[in-house]
Amino acid sequence: MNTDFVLYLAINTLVVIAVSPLFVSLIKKVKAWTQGRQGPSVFQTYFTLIKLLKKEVIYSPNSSRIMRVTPLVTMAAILVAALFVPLVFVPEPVGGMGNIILFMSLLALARFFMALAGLDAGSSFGGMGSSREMSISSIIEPTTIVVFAALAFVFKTLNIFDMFAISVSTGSPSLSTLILIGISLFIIIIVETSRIPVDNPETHLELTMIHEGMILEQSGRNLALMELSAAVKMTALMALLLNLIVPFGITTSLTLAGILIALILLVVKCSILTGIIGIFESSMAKKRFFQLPSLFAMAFFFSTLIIIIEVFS
Amino acid sequence: MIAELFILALLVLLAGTIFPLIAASLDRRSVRTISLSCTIVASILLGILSLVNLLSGDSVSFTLYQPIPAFSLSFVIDRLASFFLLIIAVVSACVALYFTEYIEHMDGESRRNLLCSCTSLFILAMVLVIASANTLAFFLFWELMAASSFLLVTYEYTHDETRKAGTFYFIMTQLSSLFVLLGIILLYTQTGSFAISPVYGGMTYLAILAFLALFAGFSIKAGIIPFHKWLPYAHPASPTPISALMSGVMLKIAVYGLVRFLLDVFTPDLWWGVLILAAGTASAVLGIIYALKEHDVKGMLAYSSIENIGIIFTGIGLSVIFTASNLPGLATLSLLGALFHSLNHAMFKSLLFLTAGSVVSATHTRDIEHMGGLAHRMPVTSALFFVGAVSIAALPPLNGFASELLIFMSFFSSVALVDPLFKVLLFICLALFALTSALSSACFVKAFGSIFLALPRSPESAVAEEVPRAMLIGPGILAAACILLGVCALQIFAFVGFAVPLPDMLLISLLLVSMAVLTYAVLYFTASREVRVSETWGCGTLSQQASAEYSGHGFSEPLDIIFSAIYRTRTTSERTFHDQKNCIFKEGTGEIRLLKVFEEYLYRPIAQQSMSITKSVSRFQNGCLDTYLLYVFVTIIALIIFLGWFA
Amino acid sequence: MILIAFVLVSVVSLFIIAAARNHRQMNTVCVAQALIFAILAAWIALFEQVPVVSFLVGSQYFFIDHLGLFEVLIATVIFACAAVYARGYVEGLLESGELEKGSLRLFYAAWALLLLVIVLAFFSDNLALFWIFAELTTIISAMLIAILAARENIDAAIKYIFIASISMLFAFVGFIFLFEVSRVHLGTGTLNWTVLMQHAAAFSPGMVIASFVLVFVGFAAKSGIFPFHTWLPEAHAKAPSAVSAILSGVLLNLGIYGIIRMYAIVHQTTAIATIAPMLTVFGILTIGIAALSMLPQKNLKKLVAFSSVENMGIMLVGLAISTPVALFWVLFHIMAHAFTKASLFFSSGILHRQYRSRFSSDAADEIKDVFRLQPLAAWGIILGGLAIIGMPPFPLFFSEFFIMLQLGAVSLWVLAVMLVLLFIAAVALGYFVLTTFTQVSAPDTPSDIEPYRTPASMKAPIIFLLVVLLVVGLVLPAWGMAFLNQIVTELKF
Amino acid sequence: MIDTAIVVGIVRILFVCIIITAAYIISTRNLLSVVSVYALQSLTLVCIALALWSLEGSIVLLEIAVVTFISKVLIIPYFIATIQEKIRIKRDIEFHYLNPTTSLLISMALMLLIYMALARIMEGTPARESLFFFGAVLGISLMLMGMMVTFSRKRAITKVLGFLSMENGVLLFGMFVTELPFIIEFLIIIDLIILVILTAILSVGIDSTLEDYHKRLHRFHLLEESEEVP
Repeated sequence: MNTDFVLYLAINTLVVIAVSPLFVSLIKKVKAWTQGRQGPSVFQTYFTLIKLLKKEVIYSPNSSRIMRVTPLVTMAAILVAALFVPLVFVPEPVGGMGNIILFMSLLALARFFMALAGLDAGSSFGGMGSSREMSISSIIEPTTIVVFAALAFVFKTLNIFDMFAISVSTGSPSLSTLILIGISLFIIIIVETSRIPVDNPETHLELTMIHEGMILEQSGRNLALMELSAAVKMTALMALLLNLIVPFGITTSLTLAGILIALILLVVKCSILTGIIGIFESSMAKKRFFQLPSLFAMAFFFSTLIIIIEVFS
Repeated sequence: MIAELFILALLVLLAGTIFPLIAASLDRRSVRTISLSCTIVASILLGILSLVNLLSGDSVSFTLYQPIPAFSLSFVIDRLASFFLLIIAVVSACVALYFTEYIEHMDGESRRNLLCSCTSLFILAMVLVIASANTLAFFLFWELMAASSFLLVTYEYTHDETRKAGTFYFIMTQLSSLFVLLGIILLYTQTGSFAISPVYGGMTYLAILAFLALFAGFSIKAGIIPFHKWLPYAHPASPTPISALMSGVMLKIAVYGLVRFLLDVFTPDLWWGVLILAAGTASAVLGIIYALKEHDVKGMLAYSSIENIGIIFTGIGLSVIFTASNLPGLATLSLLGALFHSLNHAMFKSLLFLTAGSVVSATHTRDIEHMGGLAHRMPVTSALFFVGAVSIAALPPLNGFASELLIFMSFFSSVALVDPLFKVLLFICLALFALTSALSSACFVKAFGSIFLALPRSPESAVAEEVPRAMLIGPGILAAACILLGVCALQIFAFVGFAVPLPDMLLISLLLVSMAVLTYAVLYFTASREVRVSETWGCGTLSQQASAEYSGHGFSEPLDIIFSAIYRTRTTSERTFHDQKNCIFKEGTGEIRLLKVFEEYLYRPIAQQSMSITKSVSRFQNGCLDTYLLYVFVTIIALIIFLGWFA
Repeated sequence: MILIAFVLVSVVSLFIIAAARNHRQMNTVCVAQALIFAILAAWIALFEQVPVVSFLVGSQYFFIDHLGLFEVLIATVIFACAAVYARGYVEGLLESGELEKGSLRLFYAAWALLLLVIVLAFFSDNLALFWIFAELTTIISAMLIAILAARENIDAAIKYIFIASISMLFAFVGFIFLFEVSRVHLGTGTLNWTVLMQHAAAFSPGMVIASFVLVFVGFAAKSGIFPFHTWLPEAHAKAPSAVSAILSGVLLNLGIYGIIRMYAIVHQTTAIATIAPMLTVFGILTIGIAALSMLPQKNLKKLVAFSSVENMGIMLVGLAISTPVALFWVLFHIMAHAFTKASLFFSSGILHRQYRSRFSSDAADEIKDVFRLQPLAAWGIILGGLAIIGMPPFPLFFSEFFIMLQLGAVSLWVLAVMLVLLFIAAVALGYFVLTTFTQVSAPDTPSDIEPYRTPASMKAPIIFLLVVLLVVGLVLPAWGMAFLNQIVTELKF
Repeated sequence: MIDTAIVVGIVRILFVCIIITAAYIISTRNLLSVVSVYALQSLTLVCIALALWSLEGSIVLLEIAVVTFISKVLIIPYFIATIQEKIRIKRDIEFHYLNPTTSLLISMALMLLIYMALARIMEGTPARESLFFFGAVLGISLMLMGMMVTFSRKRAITKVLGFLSMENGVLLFGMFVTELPFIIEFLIIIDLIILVILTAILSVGIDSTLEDYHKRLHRFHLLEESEEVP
């Protein structure tokens, strides 16, 4: 493990923590605009997090240690996962870091704990949230893996670092493949970050909530961790999409200027993407839960299409 | 040295078998403890010898006994055998340790001595199967294994459920033996010897038939769908440690058989691989889908075993495909994945069975709907179960993930395969495989959540108590193994001498831990440290009730509906009305029953068919002398005609 | 001269039985007789130069070769066990009034006579003489079946006698054919097996086939080959269990023994090409019918009896393979089957005593609490059952395995069918044990069944036989194997 | 010595007699007459044996004639007649599977069949030309006819007669193989007599009620310590 890599760890983690709340607020802002409202400040999420950190934590008497460790584990797992997606700087991969399956599994680890925490207090909403979350994540899994397989197929590597390096140095593969990968990854982002039409992050209306249902019991600093980890996860996934499709700006050498440029470019690219997500969300209604499989089937179709196109061309 | 150790271990196991038989009528704890201690000692010996042999990579062969020229009791302990011996050794040591305490809580007075004896015999048989150097010895011990495990399954023979399980198990086990026997005979016909050595002269139809027969035999024993039905019956019915042994080890013996014959005897074709892969994938997906629906904790674990065996078979299938496509590197990778998953499955499945057994003995029910809240009452057990659940859900950094990752990697590497159609097939299997691992994580969220979290849903669960120490140490060792095998996977492979493209899980784990520590530290210094334990918001309900909780059933409901095409349900309802035009509803009953597809469309029709055939055959024996004499008469006439025209 | 010893011992035993005052004495005589016979046979095996061909000077009616000796050894061991077993068993029959006191003397006289006749049959060189003794065994054993003066016993005995003797008449016609063949080739006709074996190679196949087929009809009926097996399940099920053990363990062997002797002659001619497929067909049909009849069987003794039929089928198929190895394992199978089956009948006899009122001839057995009431018998049935379905390390495993191995080289189809049928038979036994032995009365209600106090004399034979089987299966003693090889050589395979 | 041709002619006539008796046994319903016809059949056999003796001069045939006469013409018919009296069955009306006409037709077909089959088997062997062939055809036919009696009649006692008729078939066949040692023939007959007696006793049991059976067994002194049977 060289110093570059250690620096990478530090930079990536700090960057992702620093910028991700911004994008959460940005989406809200975009949605507010499309609805003709002014919306909260783009820094609202930061304020919320700080407020939450100052509050006390309340545990239900029924809850066990799962409830207590979940925020930490979730945060840790997602931060490590975020390390797998270089935001501004692509180092040489060390010890299998950047393995795309491991990335996916780390997200699954966080989800596993969250779902258990949802069940822990015994409230029916938490249970409902967990149940739906696990169901959705299960049926999106084939799509995700096929998209990843397609990526591996296109880039001839399993490692996200290498993929980025290839896309930076040699440019991306054919346009059609890119579009398809883009669409598939986009759907995955929507699902993984619990956005409309899969989930509605805004409401606490009982019948529609999934992700929010799971973390209903969380409070204070724990809630802050959960919120932050959700934001980090979104950022990491967005970065994965962006750095594959529009890789320009990301640096492979460790220079201050390069990193600063990359950071600015990242924020710009992500802001555009959040804009797209916001508009997408606003133009959609939340789907009924049991209509989701058909949405996923569509995603699966796209991802399989990539494979088929790649295989037969 | 290896041979001597091996024989010593056999003798110790034999002592463990015979001693309780001698003291059969003595209902003493000491008898059972001595017998189980023998098992533990033998397991340790086996563990040592297999580790030594695994590392050195030698192939030790020796003949114990040769009564007739055609048949010798000879053994070979090579790397593959040592690997499986290691599985047996670890699992059986832990199980036996657990058993020493568990058995004292069981019914059956002095019958328990026999149970100990049979357990020892069972382990002995498995060890011998693994070490057998020729097919005849292999089959002989295979049968011994079948017989002893049958006796173990039917231990609580007075229950209806056990009777059914026993019947299923007996039939399927016999069927498996039949196929293995057929395979061995066909092999002998082809090669003229019992040696487990390559078949020369190409894959003739005899060799292909032999492979198919062996594959069927091993599939039945391993519980590959559609031969899986015995598993979800036998596992719940047998005593828990036995389920742990059967699921953790016995299924692996079938895997061993398949691997051994594929590697050492046959030169497989591509379609063999496809066959194995298809069987594996189908079992994996269907197994976990059925597991989700199961509310009997041991039944659920049984279905999950089917899933995991499916995963192992997937790995083997891939390996065969790669071998046939002349890609030895990838073949090794996927085979390593399959073998590593066998080891891991043995660890976490035994762990889960043992802890589930503790839970069952504490709550006196196997229905997870009647558990709940046990995390408070059985903290250690719940922690151990949790480790198992994380492992089996294939989450990093534990061992289940490591082995599934290997198989995933070999799937991803199928890029190197030539035939495009084949790639598509592999990608479909990959998608299903991913579905499997995601569903298994849902399944174990449900299991852990329903068993250990929230409020107790039955009075027994509310007063459950932590189990004695021996019942914690055994699973504890397994849990430690799960963690170790996961975290240090790369290092272990390197140590044994395989370079696998696994990520460094040690690094990842360190990162995870340090991230958690950092987060904690940051929070500690920045955030409020106030903590209050109090009633939380319940969406308007005043106080929480166990009956209002999300049950296991409710948890899997969304998936039920999504996979309703696979869960065939039958809805029946009866309604009565007050008026004649059926407008005013009076009362009614309704039932939604889950159809057991394989049982109702495959097993039962076959059973009914064969029963009706036997009925008509028994009519032959009608008890009337005249009829019998008529048979004789007709036969003699027929024979005379035969004489006249065919002599 | 040794033969005279056999006869003398039997005559003395008969006299003592006639003079004996009570059951014990008669039983002791029978045990002693069987033991003396066993010792004599062992003595011949160890110290005499086998084959011995010097009896009844001039016309060589008797001789002793390894095959005969082998069968005699099996027979005497089983007789000894059965006689020991009968000590307790017949006592029970007397107590319950199933056997009348008056019939007791007849029972033991027939018993002693049966052993003698069987031994003489196995030592007959002349095939016609062998036929006569075989007929006599039918008569005497039918008496033993009918001795329980119940209508169903008489019925079973009549079926046995009719089917067996009618078929045996055909066998005699077959011998006449054989005689004619030998007369054509040797000038003077003979039925001496040793002489026939010497010249068999020259016999004309057509006549040999005719003679074999007819002889086969007779001995198939004796050994319960389909479709002549119909008497067997009923007779074996109705007979007192001690007698069932003999019927299954010894008398069926007599039939197969006859077929083997005859087959050895045919084997040397070209007729074998016709005969072997015929035997295979009969064998497979036998296994099939037996296995399929076993499946719905609810009556323990009938089940065990059908299992005998099945095993006879296996032997026939093994014989039809007509390789030395196959023959070797057929012989092994004969031995293993005899011991296993005897122990099974002994065990079911205990259960029969226990649940006497609940066993009916045709309806399902009502067995309850069997492990509490009769643990030994239950385990005897379970272990015996495992042995009979060919589970290692019981010896039947080896014989079935090697027979099927040899079969694999002949015909895969037959092998596949046979495997399936054996599977069905195994399932039938397992299913029976699982459904009946697991019945227990509810824990709070007191059982209405009086425990039957099984005398030690009924337990000892079961344990003895199972131990012998286990030892044989585990050790496969070399001298035994050599002995069997000797037989194979003598049969010119 | 009588002229060979005449003897052969006589033997032919006797063969026809035997077939006729067999046919009668198959078709009649009257039990008592079955017994006497059986005796007649056996007597015909004795005659054939004597005729063959006169033809071949073999002493064995003479011995056989004597033994057959004593056992089959005298003892067995007498014994069966006695039993029939005891169980008071005069008629055996019920037929199984075959009625008399069919059985007669079938037996004719059988004879033809056996002739053809044996002819093919013995094709080219010296046996084809000899009396052996003739005896074989007739003997086996007689056996099969007797066998038809055994399974088409309901009463066990009639079955016994059918069996005896079969045995006559064997004897008939055996007489053409004169070299078969007399001791064998003798033992066979002894054997069969025991068989018949036992079967007859058992038949009594099956053809009557159980109590009657016990009583009768006592009357025959087959049970030693006679006990009162309620």
